[in-house]
Amino acid sequence: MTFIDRELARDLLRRMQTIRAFETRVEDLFKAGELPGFVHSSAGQEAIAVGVCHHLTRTDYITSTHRGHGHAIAKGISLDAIFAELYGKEAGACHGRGGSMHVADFSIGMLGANGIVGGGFGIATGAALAIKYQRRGEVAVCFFGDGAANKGTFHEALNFAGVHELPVVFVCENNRYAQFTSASRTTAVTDIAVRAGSYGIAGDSIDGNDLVTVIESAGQAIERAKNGGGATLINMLTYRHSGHFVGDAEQYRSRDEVEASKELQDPIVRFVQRMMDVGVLTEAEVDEIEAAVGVQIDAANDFAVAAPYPEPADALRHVWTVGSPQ
Amino acid sequence: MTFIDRELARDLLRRMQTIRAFETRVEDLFKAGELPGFVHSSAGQEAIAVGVCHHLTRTDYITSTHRGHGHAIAKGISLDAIFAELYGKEAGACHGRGGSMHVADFSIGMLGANGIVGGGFGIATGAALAIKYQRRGEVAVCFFGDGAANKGTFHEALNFAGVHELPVVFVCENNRYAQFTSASRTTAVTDIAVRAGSYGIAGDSIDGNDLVTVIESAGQAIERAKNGGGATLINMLTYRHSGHFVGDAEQYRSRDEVEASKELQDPIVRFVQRMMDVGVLTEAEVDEIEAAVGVQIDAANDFAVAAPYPEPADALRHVWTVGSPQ
Amino acid sequence: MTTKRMTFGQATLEAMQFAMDEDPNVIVVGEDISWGGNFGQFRGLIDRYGESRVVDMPISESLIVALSVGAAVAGLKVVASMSFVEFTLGAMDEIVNQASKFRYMFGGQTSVPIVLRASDGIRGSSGSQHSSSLEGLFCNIPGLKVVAPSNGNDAKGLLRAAIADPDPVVYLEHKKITGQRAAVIEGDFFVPLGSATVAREGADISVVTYSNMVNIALEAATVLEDEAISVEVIDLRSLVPLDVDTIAMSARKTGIVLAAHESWTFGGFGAEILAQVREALPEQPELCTHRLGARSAPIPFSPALEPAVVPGISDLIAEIRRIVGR
Amino acid sequence: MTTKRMTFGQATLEAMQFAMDEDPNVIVVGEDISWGGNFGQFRGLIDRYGESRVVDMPISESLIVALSVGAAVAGLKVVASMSFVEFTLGAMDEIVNQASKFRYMFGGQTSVPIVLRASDGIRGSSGSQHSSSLEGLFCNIPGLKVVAPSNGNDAKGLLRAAIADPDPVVYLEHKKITGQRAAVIEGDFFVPLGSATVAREGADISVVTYSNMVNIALEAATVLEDEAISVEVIDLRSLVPLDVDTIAMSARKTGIVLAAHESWTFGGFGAEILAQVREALPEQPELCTHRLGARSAPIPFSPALEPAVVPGISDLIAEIRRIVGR
Ligand SMILES: Cc1ncc(C[n+]2csc(CCOP(=O)(O)OP(=O)(O)O)c2C)c(N)n1
Ligand SMILES: Cc1ncc(C[n+]2csc(CCOP(=O)(O)OP(=O)(O)O)c2C)c(N)n1
Ligand SMILES: [Mg+2]
Ligand SMILES: [Mg+2]
Repeated sequence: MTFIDRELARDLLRRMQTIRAFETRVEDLFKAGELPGFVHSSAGQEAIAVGVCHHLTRTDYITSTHRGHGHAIAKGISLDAIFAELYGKEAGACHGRGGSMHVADFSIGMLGANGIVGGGFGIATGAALAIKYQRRGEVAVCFFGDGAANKGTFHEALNFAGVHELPVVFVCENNRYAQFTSASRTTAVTDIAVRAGSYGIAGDSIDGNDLVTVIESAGQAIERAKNGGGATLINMLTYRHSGHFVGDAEQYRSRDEVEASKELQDPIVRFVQRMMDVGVLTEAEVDEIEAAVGVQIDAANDFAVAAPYPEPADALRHVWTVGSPQ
Repeated sequence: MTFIDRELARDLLRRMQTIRAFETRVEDLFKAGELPGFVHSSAGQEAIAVGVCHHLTRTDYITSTHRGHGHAIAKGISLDAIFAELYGKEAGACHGRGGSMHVADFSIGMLGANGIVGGGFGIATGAALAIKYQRRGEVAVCFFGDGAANKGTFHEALNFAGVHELPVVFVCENNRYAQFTSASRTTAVTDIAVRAGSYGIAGDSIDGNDLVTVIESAGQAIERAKNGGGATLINMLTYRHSGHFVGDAEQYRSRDEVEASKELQDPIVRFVQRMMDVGVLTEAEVDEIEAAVGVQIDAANDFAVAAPYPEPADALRHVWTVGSPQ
Repeated sequence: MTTKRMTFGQATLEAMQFAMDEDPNVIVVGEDISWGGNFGQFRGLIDRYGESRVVDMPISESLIVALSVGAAVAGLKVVASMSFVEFTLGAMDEIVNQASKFRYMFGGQTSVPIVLRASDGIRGSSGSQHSSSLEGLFCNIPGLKVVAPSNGNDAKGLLRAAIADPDPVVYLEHKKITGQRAAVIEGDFFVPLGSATVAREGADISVVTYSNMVNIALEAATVLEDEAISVEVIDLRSLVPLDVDTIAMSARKTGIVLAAHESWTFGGFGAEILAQVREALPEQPELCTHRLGARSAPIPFSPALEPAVVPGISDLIAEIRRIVGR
Repeated sequence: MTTKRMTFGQATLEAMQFAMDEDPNVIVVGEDISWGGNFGQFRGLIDRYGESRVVDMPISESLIVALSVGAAVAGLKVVASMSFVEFTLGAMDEIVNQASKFRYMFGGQTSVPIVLRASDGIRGSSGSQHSSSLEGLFCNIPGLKVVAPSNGNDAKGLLRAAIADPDPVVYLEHKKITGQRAAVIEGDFFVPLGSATVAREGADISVVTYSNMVNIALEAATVLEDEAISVEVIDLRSLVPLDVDTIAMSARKTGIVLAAHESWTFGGFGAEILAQVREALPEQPELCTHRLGARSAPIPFSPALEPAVVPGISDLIAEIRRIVGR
C-alpha cells in the first residue's frame, strides 16, 4: 500500500470526488430541467475510471461509453468543456454537436463517449493497431459495460487483438445491469474475464470499487501492453448508484440492494477509510478536497450557463455537404 | 465399433459417396462451362455432413453455408432438385432463384445454404428457440466454417444458446482455411471448441474425417440437446480437397499438403478401410455402391439438363412487389 | 364503432394482445422487453404471456433479427423490438441479406413473418445516434415492407396487419408520438398495409407525408387556412407498399405536391414519392413537385442546432407559402 | 499525357501504390488481402509494403470498419477492402453510426479518412447475396462520400482522390469492369470527387448514369445513332458529392433526362438524380424525367431470370426509344 503517498492519495481522491460531484450536479440540473436530452450518471463507478486513467498519459487513448463523463474527467478533459457540451454550447468539447453521449477530447486521446453500446471495441483496437504500426509506446484502453460484452463486436475485436498481440486493454465496468436487465438474464457466463481464454490473451477479475486493486490490475495490464505483451481483458465488478439514465424508476432492483452497495461498496468512502486507516490522509484534508472540488464544479457550471449557443447558421459546419463550410 | 452393422455401413458409405460423386461431377461441369455462377465443393468433408445428419430426422433443422451441397444431400434433398437448382431451372429446389449458395429444402428442415459467412448462427438459434417454445423434441444443427467462427454472430448466438440452454448443436467444419487464408493468421485460438467455456455450454474437439468419431460426438451432442441438456460446440478437423471455389489457383497451400491429406485423411477411404478391416464391408460391395451412385448422379444431371428454365415473366414471383403474383 | 382516447403506446399494446391472444405462435423479443422496452410500448405483456413469449434479449442486435428469422421459418411469428432505429443498423446484414431475401431466394418455400419495431425521429437533443429516421434505407430493399403511423389508431391497426403479414415488416414509430393520445377504435381491427389516407382535404397543395410530420402538416394547414391557403394532407401510413393512387388523386386535384419528412432530403424517400407521382400522372407534365426534409448532416445535439437541420412546423409553413407564392 | 492500356484492377493498384509510396501512414486492410482480395485488385501490395501495411483481416466485417475508424482517428489513412458490397451490411452500424458521424458529432475535432472499397453489381448468376448494388443506402447518409467509376482511368484518379479525402468514402467497383481494360493515364493524377463527365455528347436525351451502366449506355448510344437518336451520356463518377451543374447543363440542352442504374428503382438513387435536376432547373417545368433500374426483387440466380430483374442494354435501348417516341 505504501506506494500510495500523500500527494498521490490527494490527487486520486480529488479525481474521484470531481467525478462524483460532477455527476451529482448533472443529475440535479437534469431533474430541474436545466439540461437537454438525457444523461447517464457514473456515480459509484469512479474507482475504475480514476484507477485506470491514473496510468495513462495524454497520448494514450481511451474509448468510452454512453456513461462516459467519468472517463472523460479522469482522462483530463476540462470541466468547462464537458459542462458546456452537456448544455449544447459552442464552448463545449464538441461545440455542442455531441452532447452527453458523445463527449470527446481528441487532444488528450479521449476518442469519445459512444451512444452505440459496444461501439468502442473495434475503435480501441484500431487505435492500438495504429500505435503498433507507428511503433509508439502507447496503449489504448476500451471501457465497456457488462451488457456491451454480449455484442458481436466484443468477439471480433478481442480475437483480432489476440492474433496481433495489440497494446489494448479491455476494461469491463461490470455493474451487473444493462439498462433494466440483470446480467444473469442475458449473459451465459457473467465473469467476463473467463473469455480471455477464447482469445489467448491475459484476463483478470477484480473488485472494481477498490481503487487500489484497480490501480494494481490496470497497471499490470497497461505495462504488459506497452511492453509488447499484448492485450488484456479485465472484469471489474462495480455498481451504479443512480438509475440507468436520470429519471429511471429503477423497479428492476430493490432499494435495499442500492442502499447496501452505497453504504458498503462506495469506492470513495472505501478509499478514504483506507487512506485514513494507514494515516495517509486526515479527515480535514478530505473535507478540504471535497470543498475545493465543489468550487470548481460551480465555476464550470457558471461558465457553461453563461456560454453562448452555436449559431444556427453554422449548423452544417464540420460535415461535408453542399455549400457547407469545411 | 460393433454398433455399425452392414446395413448402416452400406447406407453411410452410399451417402458419403453420393456427396463425393455429386461434387466431383459439379466441378467437371463447372470447369466445362456447363454451370452458371460459381460453386464451392465440399469434397473431403463428407464425414461431417453424413455423420451429423445420420442422427437427424426430417423435422430436425440444419443451417448450412456457402459450401452446402453435402449438407443438403446428407439431410435428404432429392438429387434432381439440387442439380436442377445449380442449373437455375424451375424444377430446382428453389425454382432456380437461389442457386448453389442458396440450396434449401424446408420440407426436410434444410433451412438453406447461405452466402453470408456466419449467417447460420442466429437462424439455427432462432429455430432452436421455436423448438423449445413449442416443446417439440427436435434439434437444430448449425454447420459453420473455421473462418465463420470469427464473425460476431458466432458470439451473440452461442451466448444466447447458453443462457437459454437451447437444443442447438454448433458444428465447426474446421478445414483450416478461410478462402486463401489459413486459420492461424486470423484466429487467436484455432481450437474453436475452447470457446464453449465462455458460454457455459458443452464443447468437443474431434477428427472430423473419421466418420465413426463424428457419429459418436454428434450423437452425444444431439442427445443432450433433445434431452434438455442445452447446446454444444464441436470443433471437427477436416480438409477440403478442392480449392475454395472451383477454379481457385490454390497458391496458398502446397500440392504436398493437399495430396498428403487426400491420401491419408480421405474420410471415405478411411471409413471403407475400417469397415473392411472389421469385415463389415467387402471390396465388391464398395464398388457396387460406387457404381450405383454414379448411375443416380447421371440420372439427376440428365433430369436437370432437360428441365426448363423459369419463365422470365415469373421473375417477380415469390416476392412482394407492385403487381407481382403473390 | 366506439373509440377510446389512449396513447400510441397503449394502442399498440392492444394490437399486440389481440395478436398474441389469437395466435399462440406470436412471440415478442427485445432488449429489456420484460420491462416494457425503451419506450414502454410492451409494458405488461410479460405478466400476461410470461417469459416464454416475451423474451429478454442480450444487447445483440444481429442476433435479435437472425433469431427472429430462424424462429419465423420454424413456425413462429416474431415481433422484435429494436428500440432506437439506429440500432437496426447493427442488424442490417440480417435484415437485408437474410430476412428480405428468404422468400424469393428460396423460391417461395418459406416466408419470414417478422415485425421489426423501431423508434425513430427527434425527441429533443437525443444526439446523432438516437435521432435519425432511416426509412430511406429500408424502402430501397425489395422484400421488406415499411410502415410509419402518425397516430394511435393507425398504429393499432397497422401493427395488427404487420403481424399478420407473411413478409418482414419494418414498423417505424416516432419517439414524439409514442406518448401522444388519440381516439382509438375499440376492439380488434386492421389497417391494411399499402393504404394511405387523406388526413385533411384541401385544394391548393398536397402535402404527402407520414409519421409525426403528418401532425406537423395538420398544424401547418390550420395556420395557413387563415391565409386562405388550402392544404391537403396525405398520410401515407405505409411506405412499402405505397398507395400511389391516393397520392395521384390528390396531385391531380391540387397540381402541386410537397413530399415532406424528417429524414434527410438527399437520397431520401421524398424523391421516390415525387418520382412515383410523376410516373402516375404522365398526362400532367406541368405538375409541380417539391420536397422538404432534413439537411445533410448528422442530427446535432444542441437545442440551437437541431431545428436548423431537421424541419419543423415553421419550415413547413414557410415552404408552403413559398411554393404557392403567397 | 501518355496513356497505357490496363485493367480496372491494375489501374487501382497503381493508385494504391502512389498513395502508399507518398504517405507511410496509408495502410490496407481486408479479408485475404495479402492474396490480393476477392478480385485481385490488391495483388502484389504485400510484397511491396509488407504485412504491417497490408493486413489480413478475419471474417469480421464490423471490426474491419470499426478498426479502420479507430486507426484513422489515431493517425493512419485506411483503405478497407469490403469484398462484395453486401458484406458492408454487416458493418452498417460502424459505417453509419460511427464513421459518417464522427467529424460532425465531435465538432470537427477529428476526421475519418477511410476508403471502403466494395464490389457491386451483377456478374452473371452470383445469386441474391452477391449481386446487389447498394449506393441507394449510402447516398442517404450525410458524412459519407460515394464514388462509382465506370472505367480504369477514372478508377485510378478517383481512388487517389478518395484516399486523400478527409472523410469516409465508399468506393464502389462493379464486378464486370474490374477485369476490363481501358486506356489509363500514366503516372500520378487525381479525379476530384464531385466531378461528372460527359462521356458522349448528344442532342435528344441525357442518360445520367454511373458505374457499368455508363458502358451499357455508350453501347446503346452507338446502336441508336443508326436510328438517328442522339444520346448524351453523363458519367457521374461521383454520387456524393453530386455534380448537379453538369447534369443540369445537359438537361437544359436535351430537355429529357433518363437516370439509369443497375440497383433497384424503388427508393433508389435515380429518384434523387431526377429531383436534383428539377430543383436545378425550376425555369424548365416541361422537362421530361425518367428512370430505369432493377425491378423490386432480390437478384435471382437463374440465367433466365437475372436479366428480367436487372436492366441491360436491350432494356435501356427500348426505354430510350419509348421516351423519344420512335
Ligand atoms: C447497439 C445498442 N443497443 C442498445 C442500446 C440501448 N442501451 C443504451 S445503454 C444500454 C445498456 C448498456 O449496459 P452496459 O453495457 O452494462 O452499460 P451500463 O449502462 O451498465 O454502464 C442499452 C441496452 C444502445 N445504446 N446501443
Ligand atoms: C459476411 C461474409 N464475408 C465474407 C465472405 C466471403 N467469403 C466466402 S467464403 C469465405 C471463407 C469462409 O471460410 P470458412 O468459414 O472457413 O468456410 P470454408 O470456405 O472453409 O468452408 C469468405 C471470406 C462472405 N461470403 N460473407
Ligand atoms: Mg452494466
Ligand atoms: Mg474453412
